[in-house]
This record gives sequence, structure tokens and C-alpha cells, in this order.
Amino acid sequence: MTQQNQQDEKKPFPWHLVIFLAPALLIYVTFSVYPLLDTLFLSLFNTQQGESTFVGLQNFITLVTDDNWSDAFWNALLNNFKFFAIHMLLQNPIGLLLAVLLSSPKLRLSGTYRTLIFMPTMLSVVIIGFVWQLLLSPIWGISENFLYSIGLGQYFDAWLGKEGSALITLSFISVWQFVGIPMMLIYATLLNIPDDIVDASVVDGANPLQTFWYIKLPLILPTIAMVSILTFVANFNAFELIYAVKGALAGPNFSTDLMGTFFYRTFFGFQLQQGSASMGAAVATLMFLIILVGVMLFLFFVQRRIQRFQF
Amino acid sequence: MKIFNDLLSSSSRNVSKSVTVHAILLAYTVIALFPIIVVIINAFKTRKAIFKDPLGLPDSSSFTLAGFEEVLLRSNFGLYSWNSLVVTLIAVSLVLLLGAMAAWALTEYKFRGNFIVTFLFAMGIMIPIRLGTVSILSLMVELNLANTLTALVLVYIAQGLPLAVYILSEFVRTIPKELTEAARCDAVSEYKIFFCIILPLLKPAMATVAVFTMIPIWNDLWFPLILAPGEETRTITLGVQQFVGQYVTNWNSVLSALTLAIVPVLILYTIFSRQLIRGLTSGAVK
Amino acid sequence: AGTLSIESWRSDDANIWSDVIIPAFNKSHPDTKVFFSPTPPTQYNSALQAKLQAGTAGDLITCRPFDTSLTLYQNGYLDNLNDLKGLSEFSGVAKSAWVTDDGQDQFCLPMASVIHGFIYNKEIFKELNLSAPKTRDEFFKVLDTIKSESRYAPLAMGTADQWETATMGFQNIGPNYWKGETGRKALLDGKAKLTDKPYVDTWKELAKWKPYLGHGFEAQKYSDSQNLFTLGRSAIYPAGSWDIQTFNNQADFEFGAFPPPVAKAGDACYISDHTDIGIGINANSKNKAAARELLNWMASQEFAELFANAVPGFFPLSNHKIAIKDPVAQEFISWRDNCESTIRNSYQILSRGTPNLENQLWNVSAQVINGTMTPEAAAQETQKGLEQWYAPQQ
Amino acid sequence: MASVKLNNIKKRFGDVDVLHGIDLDIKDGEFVVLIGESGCGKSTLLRLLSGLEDITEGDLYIDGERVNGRSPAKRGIAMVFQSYALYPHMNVFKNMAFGLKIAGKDKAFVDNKVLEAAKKLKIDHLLDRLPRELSGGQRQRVAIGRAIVRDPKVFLFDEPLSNLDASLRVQTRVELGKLHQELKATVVYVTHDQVEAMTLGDKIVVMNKGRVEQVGSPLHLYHHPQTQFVAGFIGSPKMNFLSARVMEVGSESTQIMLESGRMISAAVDSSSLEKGAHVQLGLRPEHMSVTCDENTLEGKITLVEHLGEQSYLYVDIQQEGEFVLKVDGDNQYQAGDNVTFGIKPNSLYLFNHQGNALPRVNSNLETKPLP
Amino acid sequence: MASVKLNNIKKRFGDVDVLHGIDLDIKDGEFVVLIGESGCGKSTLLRLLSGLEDITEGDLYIDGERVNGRSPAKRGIAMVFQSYALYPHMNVFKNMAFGLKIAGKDKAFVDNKVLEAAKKLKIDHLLDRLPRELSGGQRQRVAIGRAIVRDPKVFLFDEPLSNLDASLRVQTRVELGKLHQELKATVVYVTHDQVEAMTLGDKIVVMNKGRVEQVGSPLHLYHHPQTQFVAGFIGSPKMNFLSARVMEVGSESTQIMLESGRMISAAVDSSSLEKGAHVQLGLRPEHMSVTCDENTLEGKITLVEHLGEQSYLYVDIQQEGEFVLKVDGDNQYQAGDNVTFGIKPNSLYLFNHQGNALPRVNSNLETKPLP
Ligand SMILES: Nc1ncnc2c1ncn2[C@@H]1O[C@H](COP(=O)(O)OP(=O)(O)OP(=O)(O)O)[C@@H](O)[C@H]1O
Ligand SMILES: Nc1ncnc2c1ncn2[C@@H]1O[C@H](COP(=O)(O)OP(=O)(O)OP(=O)(O)O)[C@@H](O)[C@H]1O
Ligand SMILES: [Mg+2]
Ligand SMILES: [Mg+2]
Repeated sequence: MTQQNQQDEKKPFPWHLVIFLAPALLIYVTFSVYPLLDTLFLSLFNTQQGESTFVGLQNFITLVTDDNWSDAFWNALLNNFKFFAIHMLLQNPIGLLLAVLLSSPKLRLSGTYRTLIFMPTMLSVVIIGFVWQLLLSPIWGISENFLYSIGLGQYFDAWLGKEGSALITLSFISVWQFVGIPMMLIYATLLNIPDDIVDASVVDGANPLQTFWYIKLPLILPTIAMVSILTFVANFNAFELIYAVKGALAGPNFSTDLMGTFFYRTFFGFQLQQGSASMGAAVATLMFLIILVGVMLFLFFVQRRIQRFQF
Repeated sequence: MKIFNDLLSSSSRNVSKSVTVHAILLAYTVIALFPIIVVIINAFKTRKAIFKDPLGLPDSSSFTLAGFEEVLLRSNFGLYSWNSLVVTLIAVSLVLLLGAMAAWALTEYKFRGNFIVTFLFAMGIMIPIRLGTVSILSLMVELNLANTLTALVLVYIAQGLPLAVYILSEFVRTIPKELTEAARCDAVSEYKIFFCIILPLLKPAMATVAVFTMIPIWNDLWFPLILAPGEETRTITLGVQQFVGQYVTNWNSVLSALTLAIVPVLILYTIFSRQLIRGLTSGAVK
Repeated sequence: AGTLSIESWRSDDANIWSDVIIPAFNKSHPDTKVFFSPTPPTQYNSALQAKLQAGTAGDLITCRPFDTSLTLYQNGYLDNLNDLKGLSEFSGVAKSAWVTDDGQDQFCLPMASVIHGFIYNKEIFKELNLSAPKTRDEFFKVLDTIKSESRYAPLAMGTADQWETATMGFQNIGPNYWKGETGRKALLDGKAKLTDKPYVDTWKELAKWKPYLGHGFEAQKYSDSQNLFTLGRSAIYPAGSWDIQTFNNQADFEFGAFPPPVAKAGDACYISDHTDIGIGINANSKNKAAARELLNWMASQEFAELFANAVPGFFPLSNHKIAIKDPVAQEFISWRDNCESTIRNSYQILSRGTPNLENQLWNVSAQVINGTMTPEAAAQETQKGLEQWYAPQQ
Repeated sequence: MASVKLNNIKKRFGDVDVLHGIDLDIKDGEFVVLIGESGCGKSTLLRLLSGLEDITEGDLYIDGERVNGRSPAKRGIAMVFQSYALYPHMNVFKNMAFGLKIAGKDKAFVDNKVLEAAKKLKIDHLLDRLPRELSGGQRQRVAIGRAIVRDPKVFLFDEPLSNLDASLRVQTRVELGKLHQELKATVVYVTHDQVEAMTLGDKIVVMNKGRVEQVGSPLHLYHHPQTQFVAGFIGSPKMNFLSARVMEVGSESTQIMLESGRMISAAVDSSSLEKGAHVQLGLRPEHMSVTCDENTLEGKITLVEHLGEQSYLYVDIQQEGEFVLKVDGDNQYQAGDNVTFGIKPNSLYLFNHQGNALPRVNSNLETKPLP
Repeated sequence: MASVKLNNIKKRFGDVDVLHGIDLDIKDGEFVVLIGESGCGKSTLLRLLSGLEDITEGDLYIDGERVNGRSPAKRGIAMVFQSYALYPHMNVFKNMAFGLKIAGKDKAFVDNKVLEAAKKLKIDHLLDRLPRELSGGQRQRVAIGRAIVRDPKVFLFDEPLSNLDASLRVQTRVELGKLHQELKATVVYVTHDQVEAMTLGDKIVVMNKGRVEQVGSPLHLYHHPQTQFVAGFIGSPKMNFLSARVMEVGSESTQIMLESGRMISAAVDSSSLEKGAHVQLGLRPEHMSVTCDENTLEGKITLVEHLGEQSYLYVDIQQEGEFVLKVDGDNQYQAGDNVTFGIKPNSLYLFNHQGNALPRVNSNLETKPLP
């Protein structure tokens, strides 16, 4: 500090910083961070009849080694990966396709298409679950009749009820509901690509397919990456649809069990099964860790290699 | 003749291309809307007709409003919608306001702890707040907020803030620094800079955040059930869920209830949708 | 005096409480306001748990039978009711679902039981010239007839919700195999195993149901089954007595009921007469005096009669003699006279550990009917589960 | 290389006519500059040439072949955009090689071509960089390189220098001029900077509201603008205009009276006008002199701009308006001074009320209208 | 209005020294232009003056008061940004009135002020428009208007014209010059366009890498650059530089030899050098003449740029490199021609190997170093 600096007028305390940040931080910490930490903390205890004892990592060990727990845990985890894989293979490519079509130049009615296709995303799973059960119900016969009318009737089955197809069917429903989100995000990125660049590739002799493959796709890769990570987080948090359609027992024979439903059963119990806060917290902690590791791996291996482009 | 050839070569190519594009989009639109339409048309049919011809439009013999009557009579749909609306609108507005304030503070000012706070909010995007339900509930009880809409609003704000802060931060970064500097030279206080300059400019971004925040709040079943299950504070999603549970065999009532539940969301969506694309195309969520 | 609110999973009964029961109570207790606030059955346990933990639950808690409520009591959420006057109106059997294992402490007042059996469409039976079957052979013959001679689905049941297969299937026909209470007690004492013949046979019979179920039954939910039956597209419905109420509202044909068929004509018959609903007092209630008054009233003849007739299919557990007006409900309750009653065998004690027997029963019964698991495997899996934690079975 | 011929080309966007029938002949190897105000249709015309936009009416010939419906790729054109439109995710090499790769050329050929062009443009040390790691001038050169490698018949440039800063613009302009001499390519170049137009073009096409106003060599346009619009557009600082009336009609000389009543004589053939007709008098800032005593005007200096070797005087002339004067840099004028200056009759321009120029007599410069 | 004094001002960003001690005196009402290459610290200096950035070391006085730690609001400055920084959601009126409103002035006062400024800038018909509905030049004027209404002591401009197109830039530059004469405001103006600097500044500050290279009036800098850097920066086209060696030292005249062995004599005082010292010869394009036969050089024309009244010749001189020549517009040169031109000894500049100018003898122009 030189002498001159001491004469400088003192900077006032940045009250505005406090006022801007405090309300959000206060609510967020109180009603999200603290409860979550509190819950995760619980996973180190064993709660029985109102008394809790510290057990260290015992709950986690039980969860991954004790057959009674681990079977369900690994099953749910595996299912969750399948669920995620189907979304990645279906939801995001469909979203991409729709976005590309929507962004074709001089397309009429594109606003209308956009709004309508986004509609399912707005609806609650109560509605979605109910509607699709009706549509796929063999009793109501809508899907069956439809398949018969296009000559594929013999392929109809009670998809939601069969172990082999229930999870896939639910994934499809989920894809149907959420395809609007990747579509919107990718569409927005496509709109941001300057026309000049596309024109340049046309003049360079690229046909529309080449323009898409060599120019547009690389430019929307960051968005696709972001969509993927959002999908990952959302899928590993998924619960509502399964719960609404298949209940907490995620039948048949746990073939639709995801980490979310597994957590629910463990934490809150189900029917005659008593909920266990500490085991539930352990599941929650593992879910959190899986998501965290997934996101980290993604950031480390994928995101680093993908550059965002300024136009 | 030559001209005709030219027309064919360039225009017919374009026409067939745009026909394909429309065909695919139309097909998907049908897929997206079909289930919803099935719900709506069957809501106006008698229970027997629903089964006999699920895809038929209601005609004079099968048309009935009995389902709607039942819904409106047997449950407090007006109140539920009102509760949902209040909770959603207040929560979304506060998420927008508080989120914008925090995003602004985190991106504009350098201070110690900036990174930690940013990180803290980022974590919130990954962990579902639902995992903390029990603690939240006891907290609400201690604060005497159980069974109030306030409790829901608070939780939804906490739930919506992380994504809002993330998206809005990215947007704030796109606002030219010169604008705030010009204002500072104009002797404008930090508060006025935020409220008179930044906030209006964040409008399109806010529409995006509003839609992304609104969907899970409006559709949430969980917290209404735990925090505010009382008749007075019931939200429409919970109301519909319970109605569906209760009248599960009475399909035309159920479908009517579902139809009624779809309407408000669509209205809210159309309010924001025009801004949504503007928001999406001018900033963060790329 | 004051206000009371009742936690319940019986959302179907909301209107009856507000229209019939509460006004009746208020006639004698005009200054107590009572609110009935139900939660859907699937969410009741978890929501209640959360609310109790947070201290926001209502004054009166509708009790699930056995362990669910026992845990609540042990965790201090429910009051001890030993000195409640009204308890004297109930038999030991009725009270058994809500006492501690040592039989010392009573924590819920019994409210109602439900009885399993089969409900059938009388018009279809008349059309096909059938009568209610008494033996298993007759039962399957009836099913065969319906299947071959009509478009109706013989049996209205689906496996999508799983619990139907355990409750309306396994627990419905099972007591005839394991001889009701005898078998249930033997299992508790460790004298019988789930791999024993009666249990395997129960599942074998369930496995035989498959061809008689509706098209796509794997995706058929409880409400679908109800609809199938009430729309007249299915002839026989494996039922719980609580379904009567729904069917009365929705079926425009006459229906009747028959108990689970026995092996040979004249065999002793057993029915599942399950103590299903009790009611207790929230330990944190601020208005316990009024709550006790309400409970005492609920032990009265007046309540029993009101309830039984307002909610046909739920049968009062008190010792009062009451007249039930609904013919089908009457039919159900009449079985108590000829057959031995028992409760569901997985409810007391046996679903206390991990893995949970009740959950397992749902799962394996559904699988057995779906054909994805043999009856023997089902028996082995459940027995193995039990052996893992239940000392008498080890 | 190729010639380009436009035959009554029209373009309509929906209901809006943007181009009203453009006729133009571009010779093989010619550097043609399109110039005009913003929105006059320059870019649109360029996009019609490139095939990015469909021609509504008229014929376009490249090298004698009619190419109206042909796709851009098949026209043998290359285009350089104002924003450069470099592919942001490709490095310089890939940017330049893209067109060749798409065309299926083999690797050795591509490498060779790109390297050659890069060397020519002095960007061969940048081949690994991404566009965002380049300065404006470097990006500009990459964009040109991308055009060059494809050996197009015609180069189209749409304001390629407008995103560069002043000094870089001058430098790049010079480089472009040399490049053209080296490649001998046919170039159509859009700009709205008249210095660029003057310095680069073999032929300048002045456009105004979707029409061609005048075509000619730079000096011809400077000395013989056909219309007031062209006269005002070419030259810097802008030509000064004064309202006047014809007092004496003549085929060798014309007397006009300014608004202030001053009489001026001009070496202009006004035989097409009648006495008393309204005309506009045009005077270039560089054609007036403070030492000349013919046709004098006087006014008060409002601003002096010193550019070193020369200065601009902004003069307010009573009743006539503002005037710009170019004088030597070693003057001692200051704002507020009064100044008197004279105009040589043969450096005057007159425009009739339709804005058409009257023929100048004995103009001291004869330029070929077209190179 | 106010004077501004900078006393050894330094600025460090983290570890990077950006400004290395700037001393500067700005008089009341003076128009000071900061000029220099991109990244030399012009904007940073301006931001230090405005208070948007903290001064690392040194003292800043405005009107004699030390203002180092003071917030921008309290310094009485107004700043006009390159991007104009108009509030996009407010109309012109509100943009201009915002600062006054915030300061709590009453409505009548605000209306009056804004209207007055708008009239002065000829934007009073635009008051209801939003910024996006304005052209570049109009936006620019609104930005200035916003600064004017607050009656600041000092105006700070950061490249205010660089987003305008060529002709608009000229026009706005002239308007700015007049506005300054009218307001008599103290102005600090950043640009990297030397024409702007020359025409607008009372005083030009040439910056180079965070240091002040030279301060002086425009003509003084043009005629007496202290360093090669300044010489190259001022003047357009750029001064030509040739490497040479001193052959004969003298205080009145110096003989130098170019790389090609040609001898040139220069009216420069080289007494500080030794024979054989390496020097750079500086030649302005406008100071050479094809009619002069002293000190001749010859070369081949590579490019001719016609600007109408004058032309630039780009000449390649064997062994010396490229040369730019300004000649009259009525020349007949063509690329490929050979040309011989001469240089007057007293229009030559010499720079020693550190880049410092040697004193010129008998320079035909005496200018005041500062106005
Ligand atoms: N796709 C289009 N649809 C409708 N009108 C258009 C379209 N493209 C250009 N125009 C209109 O055509 C006219 C000419 O536009 P053009 O871009 O050719 O002008 P320009 O001379 O290049 O201007 P600038 O110097 O600003 O680039 C403008 O009025 C413009 O609004
Ligand atoms: N906030 C900052 N942090 C670190 N370095 C900075 C910062 N701002 C500017 N600099 C650096 O300081 C130097 C001077 O920057 P400044 O913006 O003042 O240059 P300039 O002369 O205005 O250039 P231009 O003509 O391009 O605007 C540059 O090297 C720049 O990278
Ligand atoms: Mg253009
Ligand atoms: Mg700068």
C-alpha cells in the first residue's frame, strides 16, 4: 500500500451483493441443500424404533453385498442404464431429426408444429400414464385395432405387462413425452447457425445431407452433449412415470424398477414393508454419487473435446 | 420451353423436398397429439361408447357431459386449479426474480466465495430435491408452514433456482458490459442497474426459465401430497390423481378430469411460447 | 369439543363420511368438528409416515392391520388404547391385528374386515345355463363352458398391479388348501413351510387360471378388471367384498357371489375374513379427549350399522348384531356361518423382515399366473426369503 | 475464367420487386464492382449470380451457357461473404479444402491446391488454426483462399472488407487488387465504399433502388456521371450541390443564377433546357481553388480538418448552404475565418430537374467510358 | 468543463502491466485524441479516467481534485462507447433521460434538457423510436446525446465511429468536430483511425505498448514525428521506409546509401550518428514527385489505384522493396509501367536504429508542437 492509496476514498461495503444473492441463497440452502445434506448424512446411521446409531458405511456395504438388497439394487441400476440407453438412442435422435426439419428454411407452419410437438412435455405423468395405459390396453384395443388395420395385428401384445417389454414400452412413453426438450434445444442452436455458413457450404458444392453432416452437426454437437447430460441426470432421477403406471413395486417382477422407485420403496416402505430412512438415505447417496460420477466422466471425456463456437 | 425446364429443375426439387418435410412433421405431430385427442374426445362420450368405439367422435347418442358434471360436482376443481395457479405463478415469478438476482450477482461481481456459490447451485441441477423430503417436512412443521401453499412455494423455489441461476447466468454473460458501464457512468445505483436495465433485457431468457420451471411445478404430485395434502390446499395435479384413483372405473369422469387438467397448462404455455424460442435462440441453453 | 381430522386411505368413502357418518356423530356430539381427509391408498403409508414424522398428521389415524401400524405404535406415533371403553365391544380375534406381539397393548380400535370370494354376472350365468360352483371341478367346468361357449372372458383379473394376484388370488383360494387359521399359525410357529403341499397347490391352481383370463391380462390393471366385469364382458370376478360398492354403482346387471370352491362337496370351507381397517389416535394429537369420544362412538351399535350399510362390503368387527341390507354383502357375510374365517397369512409378523413376504407374494403370484415362474419355484423363493430372517423358519 | 451476361434479370420476394430488370455484360477477367446505397439490391444480385436465390425472370449466362436453374455447385462460382462465413469448427486447412473434398478430389491434389493458395495469400503458417484464433485480416484471407482453391470461373465478393478496421482495409484492398491482376479472374464485387470501388474496379456498376444507374470505368464515372445520384456517390468528400436557375442557355456555355442571386458560368451544353429551368449545380471539393478568381463564392469557415498534406474546409455560404473545400495541407485557415474561392467553369456539373447530367463541354479530361 | 491531469498512472491486470506510467495534461476544453495500435492500452486508460477500472498506481486529478478512488458517478464524466451501449428496451427519449431521472431531476427539467440536446443533434424527431429502429449514425448521435444531457466535465469517447460505414463515418466525424466547437467541452477520444485523429484532435497522444510515444498537435506530429512508430502511424497512405546506412555525417545535410547502393541526400542533422550507422529512411507517398529529378529512384508499377482526383502508384523498386506514391488523378500510368521519381531532400525523414527521429533541417513547415 502506498501512501497515495491510503488517501483513496474507501469503497463502501458491497451491500448490493448481499441483497442480490441472499434471498436466493437463503431459500435454496434452507429448503434444498440442508435437507439434502441432512438426508445424505442419515445414510451413515441405522434407525430403529426412533433410535439411531452410527454405523459408518455399513448401510452401503449391505446395499451392494447383501443379496436381499444388492439384487434389487443392481437390477434397478441395470434397468436404469437400459432406460437411459433407450433415451439416448431414441429421444435425442428423434429430437434432432425434428429440430432439423423444423429449421428448414422457409418452412411454413413451423411455429405450429413446434408448439404441438412440445405439448406432451407439458403434461403431468398422471395424464401421460393414464392415457398410454388406455391406448396400449388390450381391453380397450386401440393399439391392437390400429396394428390390425396396418396388417401387423399379430405383433400386438400386452407390452406393459410383459417382463421383456414393459421397461422398453415405458421408455418409449417417456421418450414420447420428453422428445420436445431436445428438439427445442437443438432447434434453437440450429437457428443460431448463421445463414452465411450454410450458404457458403452450398456454394462449396455440398448437398443438403453433406451440409448437415459436415457443417451443422459439428456445430450443434455441444448442444447434443448438453442434451445428453440433461437426459442422463433426468433418467437417473426418473420415478414418476414408473410409479404412475407400474406402482412402487415396479412389476412385473421388478422389470421396470429404476433407482427412483427403488429409493421410494426403501425410504418410505411399501404396503407391509416398513420404510427405512437410513437405508433410503444410502440409496439416495448412491444415486447422487452415480449421477455425480456420470457427470464428471462426461465432463472429463466428452465435454473437454467439444468446443463451443462463437459465430 | 427452357423456362419450363428451369422451373421443373429447381422448383420441383424444392416442392418434393418440402412435401417430405411436412409429411414427417405432420406424422410426428399426430403421434404427439393422438393420445391427448383420444382423451379429449372420449371425455365427451358415455362410458359404454368409450369402450365400444374409442376412436369415434361423440355423436348425439353417445355425447354426454356427465363426466364433467361429475368432476365439477364431486371435487373442488375450481379451488384446485386456483391453488395450482397461485403456487405455480408465485413460485415461478420468485424463481425468476431471485434467480435473476443471484445470476446477476454471480456473473457481474467478483467476490470471494463466488465459485463455491456457483458450484452449490450447479449441484442442485443434479440432485433431486425430493431426496430431502423428510427434512423438508420437519422444517416446514417447525416453521408452522405445513399444509400451506407457502410451503409448496418455498420448496418449488428451492427446486427451480439451480437451473434458473444456470440459464440466466449464461444470458447475463451475453449482455454487453458496456450497458452496465454506461449506466454506472450515468450514476445509476447497482439496484437500478439490475431492475431498470438487466431485468428487462433478460425477458426472453426468463420465458425459457419460466417454461422449464413451470412444467415440473405444475405437474408435481409429490410435495403437494406430503406438504399440503389438505382439501383447502390441494393442487390440481394431486386433485386429478386422487380423482383418478377414486373414480378409476368411471372413465368418462376420469377423462373429463384429465381434459380439464390439460387446459390450464396449455394456456400457460401459449403465454410463454412465443418468448421461449426467442429466449432459446439468444443465449444460454445452446 | 374442538376439531378432529381423520387420516385414511379410503378416499372412496369420503362422501359417506361427510354425508352420513359425521352428521350422525354430530347429533350426539354437536361441538366436535370432524374432517375426513383421505390419501390415495398407494400413497397412504409413505405420506402418513412423513406426516407423522413431521407432526402434521391428523388426530385420528386409520390403521393398516398388523406390522405397519405396530411400527407406528413402537415409534411412538400412536397412543395406547388399553383403557378405551369401547374396546370391550370387540372380540380378541378382531383386536388381534392391532396389539403388540405380547398381546399387552392395544393401539387401534378395529373397524372393519373384508371377505374374499368370487362375484359373478348372473345374467351371463343364466344365458349359459350355469350355476355358482361349489367345488373346484365345478369351478373349472364353469370356466371351460364360458370360455368355449361365449365371447366373455371367464375370469376378470389382471397381473399388472400384482396385488390382485396375491390378494384376490392366493389369499382368496388359499385358506381352503392350508385350512385357514391352522395353516397360518403353523407357518408362524415354523411347523409348516411355504414349500409344503398346500401352498404349492394354491399356486398350481392359480397357474391353471391363466387360460381363462382376458386377452392381454398381463397389462390389465385392477380398474380394468373392474371395468371388464361391470361392462359385462367378463363373467366371474375374483373379489374382495369392498368391490360390491363399486359394482352396485356401475353394473347394470344383477350379480351374485360364491365362496372359494372346495376340493370335494361337503369339505370344510375356509374364507379369508381379513381384519382390514382399524383406527387409532395420533400420539401428538392436541385433542385426545375428543378423539377418544369419537372412538368410543365408533365402537357403538349405531356406528356399526351405519358403516356396514353405507359401505357395503366392509363388515363391522364389533360384537353387535346388525342387519345388512345389501344382498351381495349379505351373501358374503353369511359365509361366516358355514365356513371358518382366517386372515391373510402374510400379514402378521411374517412381513416384518427383509425380504418382505407380502411383496414377494405379489411378485411370485403374478409371475405364476403369467407363466414366468413355476408354482414350485414360487414356493421355494418365498420360503427362502422367510428363512433368511424369521427364526422359527430357520 | 468466364464471361457473365445478365439479360433483363428480375427478382421478386413475395410481392416486393427488388430488382427491376438488370442488364449487364461482364467480360472474361474483368473486375466489376457493384456499388450503391444500402438496400439497393447488390447482395440480392450477387445471390442470383451464385444460385443461392432463384431468378424470378430473365436470363443469366455464364460463359455463354444459360444457368438459370443450375445449382450453385455447378455454376463454377465461388463466393466470399461479408462475414467470411468460415466454418468455425474447421481449421484453416479444412476450411479451404472443404469444397474440394466434397467434389471428391484426391488427397494429394487437395493438399497441393490448398498449400499453393495459402502461400499465395501468405497464410501457410496458419493452416492449423481455427478461425476464432485468427485476426480479421487473416480470416478475410482464408475466405479468399477458400474461394481460390476451387478454380472458379467467377469470383463473387459481398463487401469482403467491411468488417476490417481502416488500416487493414487499405492494406487488404491493395492485396486484393494485386491478386486480381495475378489470377486474371472474373470478379463481381459488392461494396458501398466508393474508394474501394474506384481503386479496384475495371468497371463500376452504380445501382440505385434495384436498377442500374450507370456503368463505366472508375474515372469515367468520376468525370462524367450521368446522373446526380452517381455524381454524389463517386468522389470523396462528396460533390457539393447548389440549387440554381438557368439564365442563359447555350451549347458551349451556360449562365446560371444561384439562390443568392450570384451568377455563375459553366462550360456545359444546356441547349436541351429552357431559360429559367431549375438545375442543380455540382462542384467537387477538389475542383475549387482559393487562388482562382473566376466565378467566386465566399463564406465563413465553420470547421477545418487537417489531414496533413491537405485540409478540408467546411464553409457556410450565406443563402446557399454548406460547402466543402479541399485545400493544401500547409494552409493557415481557422474556423471563423472568411474565405473566398473561385470555380473554373469547366469543372462544373449541371443536372436537370430529373437528376440527369447535362453534357460538359471541353472537359479537360477524356476518359474511355469502359476499359 | 474541466482540466484533467494524469500523474504517472499505471495499470496492472493480475501479473500483466498494461500501462507503464502515463503522464498527461489535458486543458479545459481541449479535444485530446488517444491513438495507437490495437491492444496498446487506449481503452484501458479511458476506463481508468472514467473510474470503471481501478488505478493501480499514480494520481488522477480532475479539475485539480484527486479522484483516484471515486466512483464513476461522482467524477462528472460521460462516456460514449464504441457499441453505443444504448439501452435496447428504452426509446431514444428514455435513453437520454435515464441518467437525469436517476439523479432525481424534475420532469420539466429533464424534458427540456433532452429536447435541447436532441435538437442540437438533429434527432428530435426520433425520440419515440427504439434503438433497434435507428440507423448506425442515428444511434451514434443518441449515444452522444445521452452524454451531453448530463453536462459532464469531461467527455470520454471510445472509438465512437468505428461501427459506422465509410461515408457515415466521414459525416459524423464532421458533426463531432462542430459539436466540440460549440460545447467547448473537454474531450478524451480514443480511435485507431489516424484520419479521425488528425481531423478532430487539438492534441494527439500516440500510444505504443502502454506508453505515451508522442504528444502534439496533428500537424506537428505529421511534420515532426519523434519516432519511426509515430511517423508510420500518422499519414495515409503510410510513410514508406527504406533501410540505409549513413555515408556522410553532417548537421545540415546527410548522405545515405540505400541497400541497392543508391546515394540519397537528406536535409537532416545526423551529427549524433557515426558514419556507417544503420538508419531508416522515411518517405511520405505525397512528398515524392515524378517531375522532380533530385534523389531519383525508379521501379516498376505493380498496381495503380485511381481515386479520381489522385492516384496511388504501388511501385516495386529493385532491392529496396515496395513503395507507395501519390500522384495526380489525371495520370496515365498503368500496372507494369516503369516509373522514375525524385525526392526533395527536405521532405525526408531519418530514424536511428532505436527508431528515434533525427532533427530535420530547414523543414519547410514550422508548426507549434502544441496548440
Ligand atoms: N429474403 C428476402 N425476402 C424479402 N426481402 C428481401 C430478402 N432479401 C432481401 N430483401 C430485400 O431486398 C432489398 C435488397 O436487399 P439487398 O440485401 O440485396 O441489399 P444490399 O444492396 O445488399 O444492401 P446492403 O448494402 O445493406 O447489404 C432490401 O430492401 C431487402 O429488404
Ligand atoms: N480485464 C482485463 N484483464 C486482463 N487484461 C486486460 C483486461 N483488459 C484489457 N487487458 C489487456 O490490456 C491490453 C490493453 O487493452 P485495451 O483494451 O486498453 O487496448 P486498446 O488499445 O483499447 O485496443 P483496441 O484498439 O483493440 O480497442 C491488452 O493487451 C488487453 O489484452
Ligand atoms: Mg448486402
Ligand atoms: Mg479499445
